[in-house]
Amino acid sequence: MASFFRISAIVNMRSASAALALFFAATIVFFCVSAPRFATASTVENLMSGFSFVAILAMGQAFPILVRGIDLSIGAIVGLVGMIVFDLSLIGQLPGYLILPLALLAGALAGAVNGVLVVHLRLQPFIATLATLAAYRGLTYAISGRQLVPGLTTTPIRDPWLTGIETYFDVGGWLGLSRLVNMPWVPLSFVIMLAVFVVLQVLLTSTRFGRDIYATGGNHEAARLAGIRVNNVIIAAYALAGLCAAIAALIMVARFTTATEALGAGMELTAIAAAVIGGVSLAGGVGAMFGPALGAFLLGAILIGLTLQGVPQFVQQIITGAILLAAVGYDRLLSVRRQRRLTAASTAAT
Amino acid sequence: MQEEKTNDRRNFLKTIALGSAAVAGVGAGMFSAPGDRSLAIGVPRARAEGTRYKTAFIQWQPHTVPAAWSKGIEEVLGPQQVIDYELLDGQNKVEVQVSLVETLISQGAAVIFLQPIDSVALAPSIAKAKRAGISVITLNIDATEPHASHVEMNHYYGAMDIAKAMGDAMGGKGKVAILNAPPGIIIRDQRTNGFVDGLKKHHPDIQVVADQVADWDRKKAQDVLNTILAANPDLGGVYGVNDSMALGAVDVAKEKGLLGKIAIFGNDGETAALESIEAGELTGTQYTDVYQQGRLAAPAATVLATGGVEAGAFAQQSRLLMPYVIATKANVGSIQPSQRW
Amino acid sequence: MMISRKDLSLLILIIVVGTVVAIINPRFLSPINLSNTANLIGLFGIFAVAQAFVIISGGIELSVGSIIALLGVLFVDLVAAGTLSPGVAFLVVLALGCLIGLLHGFLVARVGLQPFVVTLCGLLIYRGIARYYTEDATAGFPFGASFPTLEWLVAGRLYGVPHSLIAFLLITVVMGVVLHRSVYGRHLFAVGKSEEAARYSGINTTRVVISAYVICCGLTAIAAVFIAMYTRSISPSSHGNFYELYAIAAAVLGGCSLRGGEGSILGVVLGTVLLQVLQNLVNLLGIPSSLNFAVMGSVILIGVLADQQFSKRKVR
Amino acid sequence: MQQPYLEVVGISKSYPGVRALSDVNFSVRKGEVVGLVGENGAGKSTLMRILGGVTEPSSGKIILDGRELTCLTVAESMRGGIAFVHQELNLFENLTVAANIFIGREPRRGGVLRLVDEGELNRRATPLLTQLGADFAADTPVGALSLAQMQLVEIAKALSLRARLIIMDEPTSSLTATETERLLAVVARLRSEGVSIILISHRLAEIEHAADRVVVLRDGKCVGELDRADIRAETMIRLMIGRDLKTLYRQPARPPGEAVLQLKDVRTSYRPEQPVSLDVRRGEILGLAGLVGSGRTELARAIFGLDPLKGGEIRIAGKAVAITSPRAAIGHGLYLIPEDRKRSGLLLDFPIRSNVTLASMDTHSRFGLVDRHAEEASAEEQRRSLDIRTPSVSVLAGALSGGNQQKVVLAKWLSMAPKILVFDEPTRGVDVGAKNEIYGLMRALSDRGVGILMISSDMEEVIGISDRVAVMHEGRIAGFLGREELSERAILSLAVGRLAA
Repeated sequence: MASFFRISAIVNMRSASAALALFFAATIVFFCVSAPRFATASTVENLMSGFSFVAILAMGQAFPILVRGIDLSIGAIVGLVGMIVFDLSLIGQLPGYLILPLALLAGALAGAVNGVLVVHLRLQPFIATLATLAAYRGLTYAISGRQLVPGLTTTPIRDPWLTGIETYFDVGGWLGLSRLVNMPWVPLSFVIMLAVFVVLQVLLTSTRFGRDIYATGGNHEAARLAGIRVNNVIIAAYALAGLCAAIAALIMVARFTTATEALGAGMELTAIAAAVIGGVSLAGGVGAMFGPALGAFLLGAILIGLTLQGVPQFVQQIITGAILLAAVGYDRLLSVRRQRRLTAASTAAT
Repeated sequence: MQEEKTNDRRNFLKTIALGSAAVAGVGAGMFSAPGDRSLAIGVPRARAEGTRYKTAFIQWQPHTVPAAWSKGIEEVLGPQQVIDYELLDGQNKVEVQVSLVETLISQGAAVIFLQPIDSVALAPSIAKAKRAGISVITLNIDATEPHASHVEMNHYYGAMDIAKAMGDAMGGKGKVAILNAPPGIIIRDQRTNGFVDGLKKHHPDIQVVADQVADWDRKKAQDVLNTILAANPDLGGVYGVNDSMALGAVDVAKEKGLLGKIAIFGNDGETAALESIEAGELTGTQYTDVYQQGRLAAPAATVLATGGVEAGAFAQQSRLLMPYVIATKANVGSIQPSQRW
Repeated sequence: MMISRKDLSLLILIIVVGTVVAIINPRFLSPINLSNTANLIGLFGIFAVAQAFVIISGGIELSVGSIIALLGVLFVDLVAAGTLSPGVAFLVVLALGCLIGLLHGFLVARVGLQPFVVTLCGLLIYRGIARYYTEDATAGFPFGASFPTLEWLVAGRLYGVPHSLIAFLLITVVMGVVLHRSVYGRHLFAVGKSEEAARYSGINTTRVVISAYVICCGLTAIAAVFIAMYTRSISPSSHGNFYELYAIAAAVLGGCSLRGGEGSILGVVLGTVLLQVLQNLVNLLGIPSSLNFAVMGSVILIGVLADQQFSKRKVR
Repeated sequence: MQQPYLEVVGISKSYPGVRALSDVNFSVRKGEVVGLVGENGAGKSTLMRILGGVTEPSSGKIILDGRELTCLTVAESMRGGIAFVHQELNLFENLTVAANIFIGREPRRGGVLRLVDEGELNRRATPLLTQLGADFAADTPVGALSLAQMQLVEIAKALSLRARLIIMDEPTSSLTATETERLLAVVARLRSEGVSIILISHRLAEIEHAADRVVVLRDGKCVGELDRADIRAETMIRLMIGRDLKTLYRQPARPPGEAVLQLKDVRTSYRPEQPVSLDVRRGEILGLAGLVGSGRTELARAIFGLDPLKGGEIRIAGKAVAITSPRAAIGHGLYLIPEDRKRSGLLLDFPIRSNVTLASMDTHSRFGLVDRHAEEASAEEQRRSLDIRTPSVSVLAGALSGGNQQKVVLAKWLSMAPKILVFDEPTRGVDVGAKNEIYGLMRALSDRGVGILMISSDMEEVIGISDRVAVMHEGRIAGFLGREELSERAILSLAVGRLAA
């Protein structure tokens, strides 16, 4: 847990992400107190292994939202990439180290198609990605190896390159801490999530491309006037979302040792909820990687906490909806207060 | 401007203070349960007096059949004060079922009942549960990873008998349609292959003209059957891979006045199906006493949880095929109300 | 209701797809199949028209599916348990629907939250409440308990024409007048097209937007009752899933632009008919029903692209 | 005299029907501050757009730092060291000050990673800010700055381009006195460092203070250049107004009646500390003149109920009324013809007849249903009376010319019974022919007893139409001018904040 707060210390804490970290901590404390056996090493382990890929998806979803768009199709891209990996591995018999790059490429390509639809065909992001949601999910069923080759329905993927993603490291043991306290084992998927977080956070906050993303989202017209190739930035944003969906798909396929036709169904809504709770404003141009990642783990903590408390999960649906509404309300409050402060400041100045 | 800066810093400090409290809380929890890890060494857990055993059933999604199993299990486990039982919802998503299995492992559950959404996807989680010394009992849908025991309805042979009964009702000839489960589930293949092999064996000249997915859902079955009927109005028989889909077929037949002309068979034998048979609408179904299935699965759990017998001790995964009855108008009366779920 | 060029092209598309289906399987035109498709058109049409009102106001309503689950479960439970007579239960459910619409409208128009997020929360919360209400059990009519009048009224047939279609046609006429003939309709189009110009012309934009959501959720409540009676047993966790996507697809095909201010009731009706005919095509061609998702997606894409080319030509 | 850094020779530019610039000669030497003054529509912004490479001149040539060019592209203008500080700032509120200054030209590090060197960025931005005396750090988000601070960021951005010529368009319009002084100090400092500046401003006092030379434009022609010695407000005003004002004025049919609209110490949310009081009498056209940013549109918005009133009282026909929304204002017979026709006056995708009846639905409907015939009849009647040139009233408003669109906005209100009409820049972007027709309509309306308040920045229009003129300066009424004392000089001197001459 300490690692979360070390990372957040580096990122300059704006009031939105501070409030989220505060809320996350409060939720953890609440469940530690009320849910039996929540405060155990294995809960942390479950949170890491069960929700790292959700965090990656939420971080990916942030990019289209940052450029004033939305991507409803990342759940379907997860399913599609999962099925591609299944087919390449069990039907194509390709070695794992070849499949990994191909899978990432497929995800990025599927994302880029969304970008092209939005930019060149000038479709509204909601409609474009709604159409590709349906199309990619249909494609997943169409190319499903389990239906094409009936024998495969019960054969798991064994390629070490693919299943290797599901390994755990006894970090506690290495650091010699496990003698003092019962440390959780850290899954590789969590490490991948951290790596994706660092790369995307750096990409977003300290590279030219990141600056262009914020500029395009913040003031589309001014960005074009400042010579930024706005169309390419938008396509890249959707491609990044597709890439993150591919990474998430690889983690899930390793976790289940197979790919199902309905893999990732409904995850786009969770990713959007996590991103918005994480302070990514739907108006574009505001938000970073720390918020969506923490938002995903917040939703995970709630699901696990409720289950340990014996509360039926559909209560989790209600709570997620309520938190999302609160986060948006808070975001609105912030912008209204800033507006009032701005006008007050300018009149006071004259 | 200055006011803005301090506001950020105050927020930041508050977060650190609360955050450390949370870490402390989690840390304390870790201290309190070092004993947890000793299981891996294989020594059976010392049963201190008064400890309770946690068991849970992860269904694929709320539905009449899993609800009935749960009732059966509860009937057996309930009176034993020592065991806590809980019904969990897999939300029809493999990632949710996997996450729930891991949560139960961290809860130190003794036995997990599982109706896997996908036989392969849940295998790694079952392996993990076994490593944690937890026995897994699967219901109706087996998993590729060997585990404590599997209690299932007799899908294959049951389906063969359905085919035979349906063929008899249709006079040995005509066209038949199958309302099937979504792909990727073992019992879809068992129940479909059983039915098709049954037709080949008993009624070779009955022809299967349609096999459409209706996602276990009554409304979906209504839509799918409507279009199949449009293509083959002279349909003689409909086989619903579960009762919900069969009852959907009954709705359509009733609406189109074809009740007498089409033989409709379901599978599972839930109360609504039995009543429909009594009302002369549904021709028949493979009835399994699902309460009984729950009741049979439960004692295995108790033994595994309290009796100190390790799941690993079993040489080979035990399988229990439930007895079944092809219930038709003739013998449906023999199923007692207490057996109806 | 003059037919705009856009609706005309939609009608032609329906006829073309219809003939293709009829050629592949002549019995597509058989009375049984037509009346069944008509029934589905009736059910889906009601909440597609509902969705159109919100889209024309410039917003979007994602919680249609969850409202159908919640109000469906409530209606069935109230009637089955006999606590309320069907008529009163219907009014209660209708009032609840309007209340939900009022809440959404207030959050969007007064508080200024984005419709996408408000209704996304609705989607999560209402389905959660529906499942909480029935503790996840399937709400259904006890077998044999019959409500002849209710069943006849809702699921019966008048000279072979399903009552749901008749109700839908009635609603279409009324809503067509409200949208295209009434003062409120004119104001709704104005607010959808340019909220500022409407406000400068003295239109109470907040009230117009709020009433769009009230109408939408009220009509959805009516649809919920029809669908509940049609399926007779509702499992809250899956009942009504993705219905909002059907509604949006039908509205977009019918010429409604998500930027607001455009669309016609006739267009939405034709959009719904096209979707159901395509559904038929998918089932008849033996395309696994899981693939009709892909067909719907590509249809939305083609519909929107055609609309763009169409409007581009108009501008030049 | 060393060779001028920029020289413009014989530049002219004509748009269909309008000759914006004709044969302008103009030069700027290194380290020289040139003031550019002229009335609205005198061609200042067209000249600047040519220098910025945004539009091409119809004829003439530009000599930039010795290189002769017939026209400039945006890139050439930037490379040539010309930088702009526009009046409407286009900055990125979600980025920091430093990020805004170096957008598109971020210093790099981290080799192939192409990381933005945040430290270097701030290090380069800070001296620019200190040079301008900015009181905020380089890493503050622009969203948290005031309007004046944002303007300093725009200037810093120009400096970062190592601009040798900075063109400032109305830089002080929304600055306080202290901020204006600091800006002028910056201009002086830049001048001493050899940077040439073109300063466009209505505030002649600032031009007097800062400019080495002044060029006066009128009707697209260069009517005079003043050297340092004889730069004085009077001479500038005299040159600016030497136009032959067509006497358009038409006497009102009857002397103005009782006050129809009375504002008593009204305070707008834009300038809550400035009370405004004025009366509009029945049958009178009261012109409301003033510089850009003097608060006239904000006053109109407050009267029409678009912004909450921060104080004071509005009385219509003698009775105090509470106007909390446009609907309330319309209820009392007070209608606004807005400044931005396309965005807030009309629905471009609606046919003319729907626009005409948009605000008067209750009189054009029966039992809540739109009465298509009544709508058509009203639209036809307005089409005839206002002579809107359109084949039919079903044509979409978007397809009409500027003048006809304005007439449709007018028709929207005239199909109801106006007591008071507030016009905001009634003839902006309207061809000369339609202008006169609109003036005729306004006169006819006032003769029918309607009180008209007309906000206008077009001097010819204010003098040519108004029976009485109120001049606003920095949010308050600087003075009233009756028909007799009405002159461009009088209006201008009030507008620039000096007591009536």
